[in-house]
Amino acid sequence: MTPEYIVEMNHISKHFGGVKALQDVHLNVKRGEIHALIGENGAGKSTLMKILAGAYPKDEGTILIDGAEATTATPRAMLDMGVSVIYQEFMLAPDLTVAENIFIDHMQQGLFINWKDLKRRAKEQLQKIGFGNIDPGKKVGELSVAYQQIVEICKCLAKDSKVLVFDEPTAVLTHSETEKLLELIVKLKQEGVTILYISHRLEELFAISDKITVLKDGKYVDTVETASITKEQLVTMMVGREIEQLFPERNAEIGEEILRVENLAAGDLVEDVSFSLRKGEVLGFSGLVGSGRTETMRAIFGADKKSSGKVRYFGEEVNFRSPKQAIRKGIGLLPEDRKTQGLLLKQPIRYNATLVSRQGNGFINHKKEQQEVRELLARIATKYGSTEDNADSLSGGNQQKVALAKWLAVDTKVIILDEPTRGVDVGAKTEIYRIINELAESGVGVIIISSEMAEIIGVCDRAIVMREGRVTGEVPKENLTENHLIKLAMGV
Amino acid sequence: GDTEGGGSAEGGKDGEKQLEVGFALKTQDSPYFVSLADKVEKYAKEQGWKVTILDAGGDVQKEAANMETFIAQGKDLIFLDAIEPDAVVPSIDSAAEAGIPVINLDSGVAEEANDVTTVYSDNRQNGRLVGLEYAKKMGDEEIKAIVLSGAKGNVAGYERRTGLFAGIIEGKLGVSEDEAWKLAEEFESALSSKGKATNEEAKFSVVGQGWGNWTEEEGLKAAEDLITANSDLTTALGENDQMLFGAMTALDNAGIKDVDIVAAADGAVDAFDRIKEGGYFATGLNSPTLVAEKGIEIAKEILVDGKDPESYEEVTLTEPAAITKENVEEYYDLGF
Amino acid sequence: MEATRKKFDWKEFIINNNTFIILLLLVIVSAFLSDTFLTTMNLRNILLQQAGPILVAIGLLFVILAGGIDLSVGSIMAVGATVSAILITDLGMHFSVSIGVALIIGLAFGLFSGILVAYAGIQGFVATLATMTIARGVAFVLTEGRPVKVEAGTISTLVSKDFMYPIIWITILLIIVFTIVHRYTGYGRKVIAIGSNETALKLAGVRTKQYIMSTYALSGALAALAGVFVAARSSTGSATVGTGQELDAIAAVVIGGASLMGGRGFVLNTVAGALILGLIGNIMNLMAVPSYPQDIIKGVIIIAAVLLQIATSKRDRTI
Amino acid sequence: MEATRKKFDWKEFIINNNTFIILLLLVIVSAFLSDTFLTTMNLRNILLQQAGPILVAIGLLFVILAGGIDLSVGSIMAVGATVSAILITDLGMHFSVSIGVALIIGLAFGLFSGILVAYAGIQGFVATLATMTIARGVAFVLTEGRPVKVEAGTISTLVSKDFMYPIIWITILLIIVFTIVHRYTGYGRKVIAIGSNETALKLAGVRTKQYIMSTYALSGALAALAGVFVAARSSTGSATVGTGQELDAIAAVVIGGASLMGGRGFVLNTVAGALILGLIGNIMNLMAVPSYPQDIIKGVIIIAAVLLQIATSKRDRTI
Ligand SMILES: Nc1ncnc2c1ncn2[C@@H]1O[C@H](COP(=O)(O)OP(=O)(O)OP(=O)(O)O)[C@@H](O)[C@H]1O
Ligand SMILES: Nc1ncnc2c1ncn2[C@@H]1O[C@H](COP(=O)(O)OP(=O)(O)OP(=O)(O)O)[C@@H](O)[C@H]1O
Ligand SMILES: [Mg+2]
Ligand SMILES: [Mg+2]
Repeated sequence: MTPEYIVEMNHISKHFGGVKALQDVHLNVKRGEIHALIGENGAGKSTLMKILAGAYPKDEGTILIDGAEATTATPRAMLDMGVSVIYQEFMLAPDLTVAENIFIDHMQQGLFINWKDLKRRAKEQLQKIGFGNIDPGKKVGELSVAYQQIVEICKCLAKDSKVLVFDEPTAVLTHSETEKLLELIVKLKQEGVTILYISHRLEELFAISDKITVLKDGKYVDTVETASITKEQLVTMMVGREIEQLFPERNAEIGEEILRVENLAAGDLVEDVSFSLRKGEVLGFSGLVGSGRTETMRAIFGADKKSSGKVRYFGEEVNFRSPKQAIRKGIGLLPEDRKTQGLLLKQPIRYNATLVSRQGNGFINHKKEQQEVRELLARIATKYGSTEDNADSLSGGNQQKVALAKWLAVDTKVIILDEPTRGVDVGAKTEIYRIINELAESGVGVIIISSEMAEIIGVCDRAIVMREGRVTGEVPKENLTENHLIKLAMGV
Repeated sequence: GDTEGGGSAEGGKDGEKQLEVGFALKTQDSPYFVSLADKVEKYAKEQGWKVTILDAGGDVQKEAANMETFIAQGKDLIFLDAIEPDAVVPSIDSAAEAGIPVINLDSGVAEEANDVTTVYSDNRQNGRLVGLEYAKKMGDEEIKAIVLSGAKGNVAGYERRTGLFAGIIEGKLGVSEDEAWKLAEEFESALSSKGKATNEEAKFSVVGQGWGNWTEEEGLKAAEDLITANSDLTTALGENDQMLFGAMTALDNAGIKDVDIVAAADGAVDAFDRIKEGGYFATGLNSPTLVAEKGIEIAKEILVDGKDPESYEEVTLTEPAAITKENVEEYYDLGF
Repeated sequence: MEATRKKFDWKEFIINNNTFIILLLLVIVSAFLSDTFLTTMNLRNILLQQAGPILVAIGLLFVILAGGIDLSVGSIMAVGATVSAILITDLGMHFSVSIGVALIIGLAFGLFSGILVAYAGIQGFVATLATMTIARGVAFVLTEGRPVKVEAGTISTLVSKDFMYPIIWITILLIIVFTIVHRYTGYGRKVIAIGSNETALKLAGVRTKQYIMSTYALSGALAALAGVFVAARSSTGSATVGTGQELDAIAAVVIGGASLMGGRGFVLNTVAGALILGLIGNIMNLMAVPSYPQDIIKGVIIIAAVLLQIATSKRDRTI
Repeated sequence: MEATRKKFDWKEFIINNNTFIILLLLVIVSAFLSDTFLTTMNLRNILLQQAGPILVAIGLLFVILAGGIDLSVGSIMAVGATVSAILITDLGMHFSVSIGVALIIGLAFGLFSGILVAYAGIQGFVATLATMTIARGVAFVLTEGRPVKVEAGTISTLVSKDFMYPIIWITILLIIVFTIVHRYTGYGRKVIAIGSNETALKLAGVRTKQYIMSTYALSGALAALAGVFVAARSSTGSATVGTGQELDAIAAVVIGGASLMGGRGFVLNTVAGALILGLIGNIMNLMAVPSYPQDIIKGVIIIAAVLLQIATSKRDRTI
């Protein structure tokens, strides 16, 4: 007789030092269902999944897979029991090829690797999920973040698992890729695979999931049928209060032009970009992954070399050769990948928050700095233990807030936010939007790069759409619709 | 007895105080030094003394630390085989200040050091004597040599090769010893700045210098390269025996015959055997046995017989000698 | 201003002070093993012997904090020792001037490595390996391979009893200065930050290359000063000074709990690390451990010290 | 089966083969500088001299690929040399058996480091620094500081002309074997993957600790073999063999284009790196470059080679 649940996690507890990441959590998943897991940043979703995968040892509780208790919970043992996880942080070896990464633990069939065969098998796997255009012989480190995510997914699919866990797989994907992935997940379900799905994008959950389990502050809240609940109810369960408006109102006065970019070209990708930004304006940048938005902004900011074009700042032509010069003039940039570019993960939160404001080499008053950082973080409602804890002890959303905090500590006139809410929960998202509004209201010109169209539509006064390194359109507030943006992004 | 290895100098309860001596040795990475340490230990024990040996591993700082340890422990006398003649002076002086006589073994130290004496086989004279013998053998023939040196910056090595050059030049030109030393130093200086040196009149040239780190294997490697570049050489000069053994292998491998092997100073039994067989021209006598014997003898005079440490000459030389086929039997037992 | 009074947390205390605890243990054990260990003379000797190594380790700590490594310190010590000696002996300079020049030359060698690493993009290990070779060569060329004797009463003033052993005081002063630089200045903060995530710092507008370069320069200058100390102690400038010191210095930094990946390490712990290594040598000497087994024992003690480090700072197992 | 014919991409070619191009340049320059350079005798000497260093560098490459570092190789060479010599001389073993035992002991030392790194969590630099000290001590204790002379016709068979210089053939064979291991076996790829992202492998269920440990063991065994080669060449087992070889080996790996961060490097390029270093020494000896400046020149050439490496593989500037 087959047991009712394929995954049964009971009374799971886990702490990291003083942090109780999970307390007496349950998760019961039926065979063949798509089961979503939801909760604020830091609610413990990833931790729970890592325990399921054997990556973290649990303090307490039991795990049953298909009725059999998992006694030795190592990654190997859990893989053997049929559980595969697509992690939130990519788990790929950048120096190896796509093919090797996909078959990382079973590269060779005989004594030696047959490269041709390996690549062929990888190609097949990629084609199966609709990404036959990825070259299996290319090194993973040379792929875009989105494609890396695809490889990560492919790697887990190649294992023929019974249970597949997706931890925020769409955070780095754009619209069309997300669609493809969701289709694939539904197809997998039809093939009898059980799916555990984590995402902060509620519409995805409603589109595919059968059941939703909600976690809050490391505790189990409830498991509900997706069909029996509304978005609003779900958010309330998650956040513990009602969120009236995801996109708060803004009363910013749009003033004079402060930044004008003319015919900018940079790197291999950015060819001809022109736009302007006004005081108090929130300007969105939409487009597919790899459309060159990040590179455009980096070139303006002085992080990459411009090859041609002009940047005018308050009417004066500027050519920043380093971020330092841009920052001196009052421009800030929040990079898209907080882990590799935004934060000092192994240093205290305090150091991170003062990374920009502390430019001098003089003496530091630690007490005073602690006080300043506490006030700063309170302003943006950051959840943390102590200013002296390392940044990597924070959940994703709070990490993002700390990364943003460093720009709030200085006077900026233009701030560029690259995917500011990637991997951030709804509650924290509204708070970030509130911060953006405050910035705009105080006269800062804000640029937001976002792959979430809802966000562009909800937050921006105007949007620029890019495609293959060029601007394909400029959309005023009144015309901002998904349809319009997609058309411009795809070039149809 | 918890005095094992401790600092206590007390012997038996009523018995006489057991004398303690320390030996600060420069290194223990080659047979000469191993043998010197063994001999000093052996002879001192025969006197009923307690001996402690500390090895600096070729590091000047460590040597100073070793000396300081002995001083702190209040040894009755210190033997010292110094790495550098000048660097060790402050250590010797502080020993003297603490009333501990220092006898230098094997390596000379700067004159101003407040030591008892230095017992050694004179590297310079050993080199010179060997050089003279070799010049005598070669007569008017041209000498085209390579030289295998020990370690860069090593003073004993410098003295040995300069001694060899002096002896060869003196023998070939028939100049005075002083004159020869002057010419030898010029010769050495040219070698170190240009990599080659020639004394036209003496028909003596060194076509390359290699560094063999005092060992056979590195001597082999250095010699291989030098031999390749100069297959018409007549002579392999060296600062010790081991490196020249390596050179002999290299010559063998290259099929080059009739190259004279000339060591400035050393005295390995192995070298003596080869001298007997005729495959090795000469080596200078640098016998750890002689040095240890003489050193212990002086120590006994001071510690037991109460002789005034100030009464000794600056240096007490063991007999320098060029050991060739003619006299090798005579010295054979002094080998190591 | 937090009002809560916490109970004294022993575990936390041990974790934060494990290097010092290891040092203390070693001192206690040494005192038991040898009567001479705790004599004033022996303790003074240890300080005089370790002054140089401590400075070298501190300089290296800054390089390591910023995510680099410096193998050239031993050779730069030789440059410091020979340059200071030659300037006094051959050019008749006052010893204080000669020390200044030696420091500047040490700094220049450090800068050279720093430029190679920060601006030319050579890995620190290789850049400083090259500098190591070059600096040693320079020391040999300068002295023509022969130690340079310095007149008494000049550079030896640095170790003179009459002046209360200046090198000890200089070292203590520098330890205090660099503790403050590390903990209480923006410079120290940035060096640590670079070692944690250089990209993030660049994007925050910091010219990280300058800072990286500066750590090598600092390390070079301190190494040269350590070389001067050696010259002062022996009144001789020799090109063989500091051979192998780079490895001891790195070991000191690591025993002090720093991470070779950068971003983590403390000045006082590094000092303790250097002293631990120094003590190991000292006590084995006092006990007259034969020299060959000394190496073996030293290796074992290094492992033991680092294992104790790890054991007392163990965090939760994560993958 | 792709039908498109690409135009030959020179830039790509240079980028992919820069180490070999540097080696070739050096050969050409050397041939011009010295008449004797291209003689059979000299080339054979170079091969005989470099056989050991090449093997050491290959072993080290695997450690470095997996993200580690091994400073103990020089000392393990000494263990290999002395053990093989002593077993023949004192125990009368057949030389082939003695070599086998030497390899196993070298492997054991490597395993020791490997366990410290992989299981005890000690940083590779420090663990192998300790092993380095211990292994050197063991070599000295074994020989009591005196080189052990081995009877002719035993171990020297390895370099015998009559058997066409076996060590050259052994080395070539091992180069081929390890090229295949690196490129065509799951073992090689996993080692690279570990250096690239260890966590990823762990989560994929790979026992990364075993692999990490194995690289140190491999490095130890190859270092011991290199030590045997040295013993064979001089018919002597000496405890001073291999002093400083670790730094040369690391330099060889880096000149061969590998990253000390792990995950990137090739066997043949490492071999080329070792040969480049060997050639520098050889040509300076042939030309009788004065000894003291030799160090300086060597340092400068290392920098030049690495700069050329970097220049020919430069990607776009990014922060
Ligand atoms: N390795 C770790 N060390 C210390 N604390 C950790 C670690 N991993 C997670 N935590 C903490 O455990 C809690 C749960 O984190 P987890 O990553 O599971 O949250 P999450 O629900 O996945 O959040 P997000 O939506 O931001 O991904 C957080 O407070 C986090 O700071
Ligand atoms: N460091 C890098 N190494 C290799 N390729 C890169 C790198 N950074 C960007 N790229 C490539 O350049 C292209 C443009 O990237 P960019 O980040 O500018 O696009 P984007 O429109 O901002 O997209 P995204 O939504 O991914 O941020 C991508 O296809 C990516 O593959
Ligand atoms: Mg998560
Ligand atoms: Mg982007």
